[in-house]
Amino acid sequence: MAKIVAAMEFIAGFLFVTLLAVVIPANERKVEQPLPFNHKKHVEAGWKCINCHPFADHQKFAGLPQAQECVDCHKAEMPKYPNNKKMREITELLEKEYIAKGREIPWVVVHSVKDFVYFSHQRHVTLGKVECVECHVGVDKMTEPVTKPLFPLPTYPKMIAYNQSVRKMEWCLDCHRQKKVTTDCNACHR
Amino acid sequence: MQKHSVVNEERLPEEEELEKDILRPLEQPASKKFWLTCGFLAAVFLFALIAWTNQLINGLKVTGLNAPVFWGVYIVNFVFFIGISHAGTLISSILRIANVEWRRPFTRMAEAVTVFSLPFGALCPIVDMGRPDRVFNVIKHPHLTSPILWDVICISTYLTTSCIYFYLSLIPDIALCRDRLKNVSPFKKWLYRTLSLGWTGTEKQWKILDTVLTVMSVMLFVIVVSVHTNVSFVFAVTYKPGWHTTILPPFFVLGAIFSGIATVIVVMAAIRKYYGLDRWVTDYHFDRIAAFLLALTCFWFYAMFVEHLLTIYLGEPAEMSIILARFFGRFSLMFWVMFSLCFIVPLIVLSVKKWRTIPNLVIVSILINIGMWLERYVIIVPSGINTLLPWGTAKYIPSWVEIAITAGWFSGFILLLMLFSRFFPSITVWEVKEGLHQAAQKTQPVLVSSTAKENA
Amino acid sequence: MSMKDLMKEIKVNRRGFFKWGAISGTAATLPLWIQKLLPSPVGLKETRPKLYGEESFLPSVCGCCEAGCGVLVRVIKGNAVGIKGNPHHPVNKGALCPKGFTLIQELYHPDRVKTPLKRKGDRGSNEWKPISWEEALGEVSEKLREIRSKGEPHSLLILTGSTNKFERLMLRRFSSAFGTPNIVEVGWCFGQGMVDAASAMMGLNFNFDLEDAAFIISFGFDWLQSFPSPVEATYAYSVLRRGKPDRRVRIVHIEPHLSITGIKADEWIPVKPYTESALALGIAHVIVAEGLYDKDFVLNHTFGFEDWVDEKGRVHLGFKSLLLRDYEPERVSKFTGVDKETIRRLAYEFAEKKPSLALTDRTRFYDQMAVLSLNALVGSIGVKGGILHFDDFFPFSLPPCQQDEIARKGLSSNPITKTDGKIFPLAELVSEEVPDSILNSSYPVNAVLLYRANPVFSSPDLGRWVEAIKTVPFVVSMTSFLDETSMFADIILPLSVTLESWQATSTRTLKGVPVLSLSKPVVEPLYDTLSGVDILLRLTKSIGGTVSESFPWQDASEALKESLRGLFTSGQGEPLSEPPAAEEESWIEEETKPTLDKWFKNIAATGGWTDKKVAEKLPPLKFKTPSGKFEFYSLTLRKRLGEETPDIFCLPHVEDPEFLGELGKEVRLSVAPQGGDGKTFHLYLFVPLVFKGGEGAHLPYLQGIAGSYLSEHRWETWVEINPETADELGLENDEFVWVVSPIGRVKARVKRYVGVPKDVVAMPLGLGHTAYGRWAQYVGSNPSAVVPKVLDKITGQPLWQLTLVRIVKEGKSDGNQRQI
Amino acid sequence: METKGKFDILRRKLIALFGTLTAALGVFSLRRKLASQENKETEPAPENHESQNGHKPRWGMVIDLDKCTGCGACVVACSVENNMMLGDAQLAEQGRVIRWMYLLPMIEGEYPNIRSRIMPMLCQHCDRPPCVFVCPVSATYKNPEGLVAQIYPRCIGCRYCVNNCPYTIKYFNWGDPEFPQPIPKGFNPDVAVRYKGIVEKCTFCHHRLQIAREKAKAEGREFRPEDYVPACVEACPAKAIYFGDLNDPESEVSKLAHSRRAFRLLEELGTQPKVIYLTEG
Repeated sequence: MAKIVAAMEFIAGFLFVTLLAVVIPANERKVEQPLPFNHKKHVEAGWKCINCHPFADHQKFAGLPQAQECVDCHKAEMPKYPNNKKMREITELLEKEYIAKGREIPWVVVHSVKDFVYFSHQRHVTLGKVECVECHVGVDKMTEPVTKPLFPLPTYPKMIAYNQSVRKMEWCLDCHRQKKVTTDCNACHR
Repeated sequence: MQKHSVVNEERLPEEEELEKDILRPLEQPASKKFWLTCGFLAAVFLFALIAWTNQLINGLKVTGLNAPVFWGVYIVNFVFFIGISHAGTLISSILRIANVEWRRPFTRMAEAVTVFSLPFGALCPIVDMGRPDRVFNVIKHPHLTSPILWDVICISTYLTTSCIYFYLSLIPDIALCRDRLKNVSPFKKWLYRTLSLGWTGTEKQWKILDTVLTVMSVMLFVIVVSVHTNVSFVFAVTYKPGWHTTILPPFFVLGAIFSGIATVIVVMAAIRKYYGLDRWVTDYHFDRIAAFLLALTCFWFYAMFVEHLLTIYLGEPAEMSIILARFFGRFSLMFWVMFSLCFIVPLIVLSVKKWRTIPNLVIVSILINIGMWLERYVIIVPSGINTLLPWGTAKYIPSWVEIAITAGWFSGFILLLMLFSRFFPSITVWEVKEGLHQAAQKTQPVLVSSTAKENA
Repeated sequence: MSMKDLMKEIKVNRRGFFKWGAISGTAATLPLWIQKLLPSPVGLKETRPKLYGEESFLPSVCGCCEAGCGVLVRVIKGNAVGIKGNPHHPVNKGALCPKGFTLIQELYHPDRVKTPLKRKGDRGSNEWKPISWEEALGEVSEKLREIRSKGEPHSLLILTGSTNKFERLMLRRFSSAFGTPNIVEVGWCFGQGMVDAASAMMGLNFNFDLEDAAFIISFGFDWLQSFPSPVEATYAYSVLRRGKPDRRVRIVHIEPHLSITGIKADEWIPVKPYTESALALGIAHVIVAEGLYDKDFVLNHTFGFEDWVDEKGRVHLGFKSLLLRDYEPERVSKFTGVDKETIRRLAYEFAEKKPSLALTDRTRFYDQMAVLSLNALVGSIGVKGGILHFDDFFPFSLPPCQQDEIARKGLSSNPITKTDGKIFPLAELVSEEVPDSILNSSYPVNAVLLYRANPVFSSPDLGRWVEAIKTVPFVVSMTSFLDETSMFADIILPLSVTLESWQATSTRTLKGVPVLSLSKPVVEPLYDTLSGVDILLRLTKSIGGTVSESFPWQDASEALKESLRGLFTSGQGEPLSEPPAAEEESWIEEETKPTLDKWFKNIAATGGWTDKKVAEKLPPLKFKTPSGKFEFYSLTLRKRLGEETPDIFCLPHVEDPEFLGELGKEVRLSVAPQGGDGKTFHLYLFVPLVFKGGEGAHLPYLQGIAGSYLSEHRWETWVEINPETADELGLENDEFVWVVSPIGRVKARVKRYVGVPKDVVAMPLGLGHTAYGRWAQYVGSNPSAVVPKVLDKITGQPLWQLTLVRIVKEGKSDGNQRQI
Repeated sequence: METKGKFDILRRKLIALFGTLTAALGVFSLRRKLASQENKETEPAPENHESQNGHKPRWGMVIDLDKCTGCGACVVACSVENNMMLGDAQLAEQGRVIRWMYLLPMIEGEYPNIRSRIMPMLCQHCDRPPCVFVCPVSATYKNPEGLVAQIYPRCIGCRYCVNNCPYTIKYFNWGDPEFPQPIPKGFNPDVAVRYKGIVEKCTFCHHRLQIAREKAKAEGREFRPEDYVPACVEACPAKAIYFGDLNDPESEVSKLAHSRRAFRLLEELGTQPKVIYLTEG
């Protein structure tokens, strides 16, 4: 009797810790981006992702706009928003900080795959007909620049199933399975 | 059986002395020499850990391994440690089932050897891995056709089972310590109190323990065989000449038991000498176990002989290149040393009655262990060096890291044994008592009497 | 047992157990915890720059050897990240040899010279201080001006190594503008084919038309490894074997060691070193004696076959009678160790399978002659599948350069190395004579200008060079890597590598199609380097005077364009392929009014120019010789050597007392090493493809594949020894030995190799650098150090294969030898 | 009374325990259920290897030793394409230089009668790959098109596959490869740089396959086998290496594979290599 109790206690303790280990989500550090940027506003103003990320539909990478492009566009749009101070400030900032000095905006790459992964935006956006927000969830609602990878948070049990932070192969696989596209390792690993 | 008889029958005079003799070491503070040795061993072990850290940082380039010799000393140690771990379970389970009399004083240390060598055995492949941080992949993404996976399963099962087995058979003696040892450190007191699980030696408790032990003995026997079979599979299922032989599994099991028994003899002799237990571990016992060792020697030779004979008859070039390397080539020295240590010397020494003294026995056992280590080396490395396709000169010289880690593991193993002997009775008191009682009342075969008791 | 003590036990155990469970649980899930609690960094720690950019394939020209293969470089964001052959290029047809692929590695080599350097320590101490181009060029030009002002421009010595044709043109122009006749090409004679014999007997350059040959026999020419244009040779080989469905061409290889060519050939015939020509003449003997030779060709298009009478009425020995006199198979077979049945068999095979082709490398002059005349005997000259003779294709032409009085005077003074035409009649300047002439010539050498030249590595008996260079007051080296010779320089002018600079070179394919390979830089220069031509332009500017007037151009591309005006106006040929679509409009315009600029732009954009029409017609059987015919008896040589020279020296023969009798007293110069005793061996040297031209050791990807036929992927210099010999000497595989000759010794690793005769040991050239970047430095050893300087009497080319060496176990003493 | 109290303790204790247990079990079963669901979703196994007409390629290589001159262009091309470790004299001495492709000489006999051959050696991409059977973590596996792949982030570096490879053509990274700057600038961005402690091998340049497929799809055309050419094949000056689909009886490789000169290395082991050699002569 005593021993049974003891054994159960042991097991209980064991499971308790294990569960904790499984359930606690991994914490991800945020990065500092050089400039404020409001995705939400831009989307509301009727911009498509592809306008600023021009390579997304025909290249592996999505690409970012040059400071010059931002400024030109802002200048053009300025009249529409006479009382948008932020916009003006940023434009001026861009002009004297980057264009004048001829540097690129040092955005920190947040969404990146390891170099043993073959990932192509073209494949997903153009050929796969996947909406940007399907993967970059909620980016269209964001009022500040992306500071940590945006992926759909898995439901609670799934998180246990993955038993990992969300930026893992299982996440890709999950979608691939649902969409019935290849799940061969060789299709992405290289 | 009739352990419960211990409770109700009147105690024999020897029991008192037995308990005294065996519990003495646990009360007396250990000698300076003892602690110095411990310290030394610990130092070696720590150095091994440092060496391993170095390897973790720089990768396996710090070892002597290279292409095409991908496996070396680490894997040799792996096989060796798993090998000697077989002694304990063999003696205490099989011999217990068979109720062989002379096993009684050996069982405890035998099991200890098992329990302490296994972890080191299991550690070796992890040391050998390029990415030990990914060791859990084996469980997360198992691939059923791989012997390594089976190994992981077998060895972990084996480890847990034999730990439990060891612990269970330890309980009554811990209880004994708890009751008898009054003037020991509070830590020990606490230790005994907790571990004895409130053992009082009631008839019921004995019954439970008895059944559990019997059942587990049977289980363990199966596991023992499976474990080393699997270890051998790691080599036997490959395409490598020299590894791909049908006899390898039984050969490995045999060799394992062989070296295991040898180890037990050494350990036991040491304990007996150091703690002066001559009265309880008598020459008779050693004589018996020596005979057993002799039998194993012959079996080992048999397997050895068959393996090589068949290969030579086939005369398949790749295989032959290895045989030649072993017999006359660059491994000939090792091979013949190994052969004489494992077969010739033991055969001569053990088969002559008057040479079968304990010192001789110990020496022989040590030699056998060295020999068996070499045997594993001679099995594993030549096959690495002789590739199927022409290859430039391949060579393998273990680096200091490998040597350090090997030494560390061995000293760690010994260290654990020594400490154990400081904290727990190194002879299974109750089992010996049982023996005494049976001797006292000239028991007819035990099973019969016990069944009789059931009927009554 | 009573509930009481049960409870007691529970009390005892409870906390303990839960705790333990927790502990072991933590242990089991430790990795997880680590994962969870350590913050996982966003992004990655980069193993390499992440390249986000569109990729493009830009044409360039491989500068690794003379062949000038076209390459396409994959460029992303200004980084060269991939390379492949240019499929439109007639020379390499989209393939490349191993060296071609390492252009990228050369470009990104960590040990390149990154800025101009000035010597800090004393010579050879390898201590430098970086300086600006202004300083560097200023110093150099200042020095050169001084030399000119002293009125002795000829005291400037220019040593050129591997250059492309355009660079060579500019360098020669510089020398003549500056006024020095002393511009010498240094480098290995390996893998250039029988150029000297061709010039002496045909007065023309030539190509082996391998592809269409019906039978190929190579005399000591490891042509699969060291062909002037490796890719073409390799391709031709595949065609010979499997290209034509109906036939598989037999290939016979004659060499003292089983090289890769020997391995791939159908028959390998080992001979003693330097007896290949004897075998050739033996075969010729059979062909002539049994009347198998091509009567028509010999009669109509050759001179000196029969005995002949000169204008003075003196009767001269003809090739025929020489053969019949000296080279009957018995004698030859005794000399070469090849039995005479084999000789007969080869003779018949060679004569009957037409067109058959005999190859040899740039070995001794008379050996070349022997093999060339063998071709002539069977009429394999100027025919499909034989030897195609051409004049050089050299499309670059510039207006004559300005010369002032000083320059003219300098040019008129005779060059340092040669005094009269008697010695080395066929050579302009003999590079191997240079060090001796520097040390003791009629006038001092005040400055040396090295252009990618590394004689201290690539010539026999290196010591001489070191001494000589040290005596020169001022040494400038233009190079991309700090090589052995540059170690002794005062100023280093860093050159851009192939992919960073304009490339222009001209060749003919094996079929004789003229190809101009031309390309822009594909990437920006990584460091503060300039292309060779740009350096010359800036240098001349700062020298000023007529020198700068001769170089009026702003940069390399302009000069290049100018030099090609002639080709453009000739109107022949077309770009390698359709120019890229990007230039569509401009292309259409050009249809209407072609201009040099557009033409040049298109050529640069497509990687070159070619004129396919040439291939259709075979060259006419006209030769630029005094007799206008193919000369068995070289009148050119007779003219140079003088009337009274014995006929045999104008005819192919074996330079050996055995055949020369009295005349050949001091011909055979190989000398057994003094000091110590022991068996001596012929030292047979060869050059693996990857070390062609003495370069390549600095590129790790190339190191691995040298000597791949030995199943050793090791970076080291090895010495191949026949297993039986090795047993006699008690040598095991991979042990180190000293290879000892009279002038020095080198360490090498023993490779027991059945592919060498018992009396020969073979070693590869190309390793053993003492500088030249981290991957070359102190890897292997350089056999040149044990080869005494022995020059061919006619061409002045060093003779590599004449050394006799002893093999001494490492550690054993071997007399007092200079250790290399 | 006292006993009763103790009984309570005991009971509560037990209830608590069983509670935790069931909770735990619940969560885990949920997890299992989830997994099984995923499996259901995946049935039938999704394949985009097949082209519309349902033909699945089986990539194979033919090397014509009669054309090959052993120049080693394939070796270097492979190294450049796949960001191979550089190596140095010491590593070479230790046999730790990694080249996915190398030239394997076979020289037999005594001077001067020698039977010699030199053959380009690379992963044979067996149809019964020994390395795959023994990998404990499925880090190496044979994909539906017959490419034997190595998944670096999965590999635990036990070197079992290398031991079991009869051709000894898989390689282990004994240490981290050293790439002094600016060498990494020249890396091929399509290929991962390997790191210490993992096994690597020839991939038949399948990154080119990934790209070729996408390219074909983007151009809206059917993917053709000739879109996919490994670096060594592209490089060979003698055009001695052929690559293509062995399942397509019309393809050049399968024709050559059935020629009389065809043989495979260590065929007797039954590994069924997909690299076929053609003898000389």
